[in-house]
Amino acid sequence: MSEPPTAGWKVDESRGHDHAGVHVGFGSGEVVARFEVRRQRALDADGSPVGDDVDEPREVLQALYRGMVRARTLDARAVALQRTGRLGTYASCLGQEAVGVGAASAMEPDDVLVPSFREHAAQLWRGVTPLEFLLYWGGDERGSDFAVPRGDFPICLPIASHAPHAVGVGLAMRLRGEPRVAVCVLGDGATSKGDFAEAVNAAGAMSAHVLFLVVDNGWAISLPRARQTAAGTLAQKAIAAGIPGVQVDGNDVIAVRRVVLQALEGIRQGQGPALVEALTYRLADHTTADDARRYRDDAQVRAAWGREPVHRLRAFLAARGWWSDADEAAVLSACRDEVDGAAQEYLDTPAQPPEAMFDHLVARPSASLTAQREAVGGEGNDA
Amino acid sequence: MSEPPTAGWKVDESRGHDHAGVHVGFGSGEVVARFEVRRQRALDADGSPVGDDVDEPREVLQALYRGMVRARTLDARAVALQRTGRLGTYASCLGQEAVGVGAASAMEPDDVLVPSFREHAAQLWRGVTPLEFLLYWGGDERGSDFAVPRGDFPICLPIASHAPHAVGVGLAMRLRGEPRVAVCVLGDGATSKGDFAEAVNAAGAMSAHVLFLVVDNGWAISLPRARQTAAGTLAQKAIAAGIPGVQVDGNDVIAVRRVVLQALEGIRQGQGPALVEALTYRLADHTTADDARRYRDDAQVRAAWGREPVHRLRAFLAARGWWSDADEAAVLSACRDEVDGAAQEYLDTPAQPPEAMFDHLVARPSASLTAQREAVGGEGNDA
Amino acid sequence: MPEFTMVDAVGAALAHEMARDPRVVVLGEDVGAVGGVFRATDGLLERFGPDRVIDTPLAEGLIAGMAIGMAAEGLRPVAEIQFTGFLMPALDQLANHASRLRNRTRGRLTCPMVLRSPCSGGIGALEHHSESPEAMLAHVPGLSVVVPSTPADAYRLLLAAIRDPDPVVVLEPTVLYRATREEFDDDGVDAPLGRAVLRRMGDRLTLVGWGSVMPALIASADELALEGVLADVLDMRSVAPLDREALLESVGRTGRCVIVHEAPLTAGFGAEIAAILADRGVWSLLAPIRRVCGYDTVMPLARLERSYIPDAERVLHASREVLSYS
Amino acid sequence: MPEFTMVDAVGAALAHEMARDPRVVVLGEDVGAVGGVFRATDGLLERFGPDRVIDTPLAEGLIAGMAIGMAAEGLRPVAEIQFTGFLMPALDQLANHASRLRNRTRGRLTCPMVLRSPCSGGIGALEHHSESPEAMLAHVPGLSVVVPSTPADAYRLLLAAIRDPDPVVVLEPTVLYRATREEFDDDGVDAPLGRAVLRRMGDRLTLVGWGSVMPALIASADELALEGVLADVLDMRSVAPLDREALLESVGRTGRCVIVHEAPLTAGFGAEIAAILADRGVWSLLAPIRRVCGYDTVMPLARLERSYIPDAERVLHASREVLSYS
Ligand SMILES: Cc1ncc(C[n+]2csc(CCOP(=O)(O)OP(=O)(O)O)c2C)c(N)n1
Ligand SMILES: Cc1ncc(C[n+]2csc(CCOP(=O)(O)OP(=O)(O)O)c2C)c(N)n1
Ligand SMILES: [Mg+2]
Ligand SMILES: [Mg+2]
Repeated sequence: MSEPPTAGWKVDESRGHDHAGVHVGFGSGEVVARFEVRRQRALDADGSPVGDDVDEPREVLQALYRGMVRARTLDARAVALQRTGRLGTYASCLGQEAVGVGAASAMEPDDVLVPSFREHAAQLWRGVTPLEFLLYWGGDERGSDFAVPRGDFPICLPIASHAPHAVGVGLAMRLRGEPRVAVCVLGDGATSKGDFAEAVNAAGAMSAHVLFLVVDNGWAISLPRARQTAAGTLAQKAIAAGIPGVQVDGNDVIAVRRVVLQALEGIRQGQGPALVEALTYRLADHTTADDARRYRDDAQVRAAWGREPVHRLRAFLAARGWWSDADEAAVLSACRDEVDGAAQEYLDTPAQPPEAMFDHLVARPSASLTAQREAVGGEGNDA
Repeated sequence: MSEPPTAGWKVDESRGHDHAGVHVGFGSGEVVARFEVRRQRALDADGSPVGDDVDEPREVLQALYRGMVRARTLDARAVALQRTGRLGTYASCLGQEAVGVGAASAMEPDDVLVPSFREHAAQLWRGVTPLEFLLYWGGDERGSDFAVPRGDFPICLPIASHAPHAVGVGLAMRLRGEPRVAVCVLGDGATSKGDFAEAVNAAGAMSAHVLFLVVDNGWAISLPRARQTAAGTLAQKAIAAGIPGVQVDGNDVIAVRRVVLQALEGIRQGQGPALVEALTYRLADHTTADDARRYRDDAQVRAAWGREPVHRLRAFLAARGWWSDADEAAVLSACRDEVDGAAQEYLDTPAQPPEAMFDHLVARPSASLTAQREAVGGEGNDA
Repeated sequence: MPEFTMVDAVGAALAHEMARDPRVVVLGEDVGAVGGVFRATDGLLERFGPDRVIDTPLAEGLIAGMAIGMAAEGLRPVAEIQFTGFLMPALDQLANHASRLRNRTRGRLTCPMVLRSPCSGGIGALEHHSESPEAMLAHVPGLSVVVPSTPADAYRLLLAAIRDPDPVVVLEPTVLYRATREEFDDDGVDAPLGRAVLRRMGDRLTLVGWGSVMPALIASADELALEGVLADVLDMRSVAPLDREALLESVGRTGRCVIVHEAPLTAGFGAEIAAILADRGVWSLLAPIRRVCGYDTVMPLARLERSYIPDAERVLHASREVLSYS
Repeated sequence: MPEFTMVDAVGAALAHEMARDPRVVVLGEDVGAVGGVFRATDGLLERFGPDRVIDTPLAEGLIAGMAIGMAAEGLRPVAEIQFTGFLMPALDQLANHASRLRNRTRGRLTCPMVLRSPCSGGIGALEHHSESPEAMLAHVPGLSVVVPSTPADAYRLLLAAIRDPDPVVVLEPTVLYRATREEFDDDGVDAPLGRAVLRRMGDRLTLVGWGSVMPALIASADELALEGVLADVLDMRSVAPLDREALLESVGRTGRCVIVHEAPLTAGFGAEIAAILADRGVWSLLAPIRRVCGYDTVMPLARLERSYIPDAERVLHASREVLSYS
């Protein structure tokens, strides 16, 4: 990501800091507050450890790897189904698997995921089945009736409008004294929307149990991150709300998991909400309805492939001697089998009957609604 | 105002800064951005200069003083008119005169003021007449048809919803290459609203010619500033948008004028938008419909009277020998005369005829609208 | 029996239900220490504490959205929007989430929340403090919209709203908050949503309305009665769900209908009433259906407000017109 | 003569007016390099540059609010909301500011802005991509609301909207964007707002609609014609202002009316049409007024979408019902 822009800011380099100048606003006067934004990582793009030692157990790391491969496999199948007319418009998570898997692996089952629409990797890890996933993207409401993360929120399409929900969930948790957390995932584009700012601020003011996980994948459809905001980092959005914010390399599943674990720990202990910005890249088109070549250079995409998360973790595992070609083949074929089965089941699942559109609107339908239900089920009479 | 809260933040005091710890978020990792918020002032609460010398000319300072007294005189009259049933619900600006006068005195006539609802002092300085002012608060739309600041926006009651207008105005200025600026004034409560964050962010991303002037008067009706947000300053809201922000003592008209002049200068030169937080205090009830004793201590109000802006500047002027008791008497009686005249004219102004409610809805009324206009003007027929 | 103004009745219903059901929480701007700008939540903070009476930051979209999250998580939030003029930023949450959460998840998550908001004009307030947005809300599938016109209804319908398993918006006419007192027991008995009530029984004309205009309708009926014309006065009380049966029954008897509301005429909820009559009730009509509504312009500021709001004079004028058909 | 799809026509109108009037600017999400998600603004960035084709950050309330500021400051902004499902956050700006600025300042400041948004269903899109909010918008005094159903109308009405001195919302049915091609000259001639057009002329029935359902209405009329029943097909084109005269004239001739729209039935704009007929047109009615609309539930996801949207079958069913009265 680019460095913070300096237009309008007076940047004070005189203090000899190593990494970044101090943005001092303008005017003179005493300093009343100082802030730093840090970026955390564990592996470099080639999978070599940076900084702290990697001491996560082998099983954990292998599970993270499998989670990413599983998400990528299902994702590719969804794209293929769409391309062949058997799925609706679909938003691929290609390249962003580490954010979802890293975050979800740090959550407890009774935490609540409040996702946007590209958090497939996190949803799958939490227990949403590939069948539910395909049903949803295939245009069937039953896909959001998750059998397992019963308390998780469904996909939210209106950008950032789920952020206030997470505050409500996280406030309920705080009011009842529960050490649970709502994890709200949103994109870089979402940070421009008022709901996001309202939610982050209110979570801070009311000490709601919420972690805001901002997935900066460089693009909001065709708008590059740098034109979404003049802010140099999205982690600094937290400063406006008076809550802690940190950046993490979002293609580094170990770093994501660590930082989310740490954030959740603080929130559970009542330290108030936090914000994590995960830096990643949308390797795919925005959705299957998009053609990203209209607005971005292939060179940028190629460079991003060099930083993608799956290869990176595999390189690390292999270097440790924790991953063989046989392991890889086994994981790939297990994922393929699971996805094949789910795809077939999806294709075999008949649509709900038309009346189903009335079945869950309200618990106590009015007479008029019941009449409409009968009409749609019958000969097309109108109410 | 209180210091930034530290819950959730790791505050690093180890670097030996003088004034404020560094809020470092959480986690480890390299520092990618650093920010400082400064607070500017010129006079202390007793009117003694602090820091830089006060070199504003005598006439300027006297004019600022007269502007504040004029606003306070009209304000008191408006409250009195309301109490005697001759004006609607009214929001007093008592104690906040320095923000309005300081900021307005720094603006050019062809800048555009985009006010909230308590910026009487600024509006009056810009040329809104006391009669227009009373008409508006008396429930007459003609009060917003300002004869003089023709391009200024009318009062905006839905909190923060005018901030996007200011961005549009300021973007138009930038697109046309004009060295003009839109000055958007809002309260501390307004900073919690999404429109504010959207506007500040977009102004930064699009380099609109906007100054956001946040009037932190300690309260949003009954909600104290500290519960509106966990942010220690409101100036740091600018950091989320990547634009410069600064605090100023909002009871110090000289400091306000200076900081706004400086900010406007930068914006005119194309450096992008900026945000100024002016720290002041709402000495009055929220509106005439409010009873602030229900939620705040008298002691706090009494203490705030010790910092109020009019006394402060008068003390400074008197100490310089630039203000005599005769000057004071002259100003008071001139203001009283002007306000007496305006109040009488207001009371003598008949309401618009009922049909007037249709006269400015659209330039080209539909037949149905015209029929409704005739009905309301006639015998009460319905369209 | 105790006497209540409408605003007292709202407070009493909240207190009753908070005492009965620990899941009920009240949230909004200034609902705590100051007891709401109209004092509807007065005393609740002292009685139930800051974990159940929650002052929020200033953000209506957030308030509605938070309530959704709280409701889905098992609480029973009762959110206040300070004035209906500030409801628009909450509409996205109501229309795109609150009313859809059950449907979207096939019943897995639900949204038993209430959103209260003082509505309508007549108190000479500032701009945006006098709006009547019931038609917009009623157009949102899955949302119930209640507009009480008496203290007892405010009490009993609010209780029903809180107990309803789905989202309900309650619009409370500020002009009626302290207009009258009514005796009833604070007994926690609710009144079912979606049932109209006949305030006057007649035979030659049906006057239909809800909320702020009800006193004008009753005054009109009483005036007509002096002239020997008896009118039904039907207080719909809830526009969604709508009591179509009561409407069709009444106009079926009287053959004439004047619909009254304060919101602008065009695409106001009165149109829906007329449309139902023009379909199911058309054969009973003896006269055109007239609507007496706010005009299709911005409600003027205080000085001209009275010229905008439908009053008995306008209702009587329209009534006499429709009565002239026989 | 060149041929245009509706989406081409929108682009052509924008290009024409931008070339003619330097005050016109286009703004919204992804309107620039990618040319809008439906390509309505394709090529404008190359031709007019980034100062007149402005990609905004992701914030609909901001987009509408910015347009107000730009309009008041003398520009002629044409803002795009990417899908009507994301319009709600902009409604506050439309209802509380855009439509009121002229009135509030007694004409000192005005708001000549256009807000375009792709609307309605039928393309199997995701949730929130298929909404039809015209009734809510039409309820806002001071706002014009246009819903074209043909390429030429999309072109000429958009030109009129841009040239209108007050705010206009243009809802563009996505299902019609590429449904047909129409020949017309890119001559910059606008069509006045508030005028309906008769697509078919008949005598026994009036089918009234706008936007996405027009093909179903025309198909129904053609089907009925085969059976010897000639129906008026009235395309309102703009719901605000509404062409009451054309409506009353048609139903005055035919005596029967079926109103069709895709938005939910209750408090949909069809109610306003029925209400006008139940007042001014009541004596010409030979049959109940039927509405064929979206049901009062959430539009289902893609798999059941077709069961929700009114189609010719449902229109014919209702038509035959009203024709059974004589
Ligand atoms: C409120 C709203 N406006 C517009 C859209 C259309 N839209 C869908 S995704 C998107 C971009 C989102 O960008 P970002 O938040 O960065 O998420 P990403 O797509 O990169 O995952 C837009 C504009 C929407 N879904 N919701
Ligand atoms: C959107 C909106 N919500 C609520 C209100 C009611 N209200 C009027 S002023 C106010 C508090 C504003 O606080 P602040 O922004 O600090 O301004 P101040 O009153 O202190 O000048 C509230 C809640 C409103 N006018 N607009
Ligand atoms: Mg993105
Ligand atoms: Mg304040």
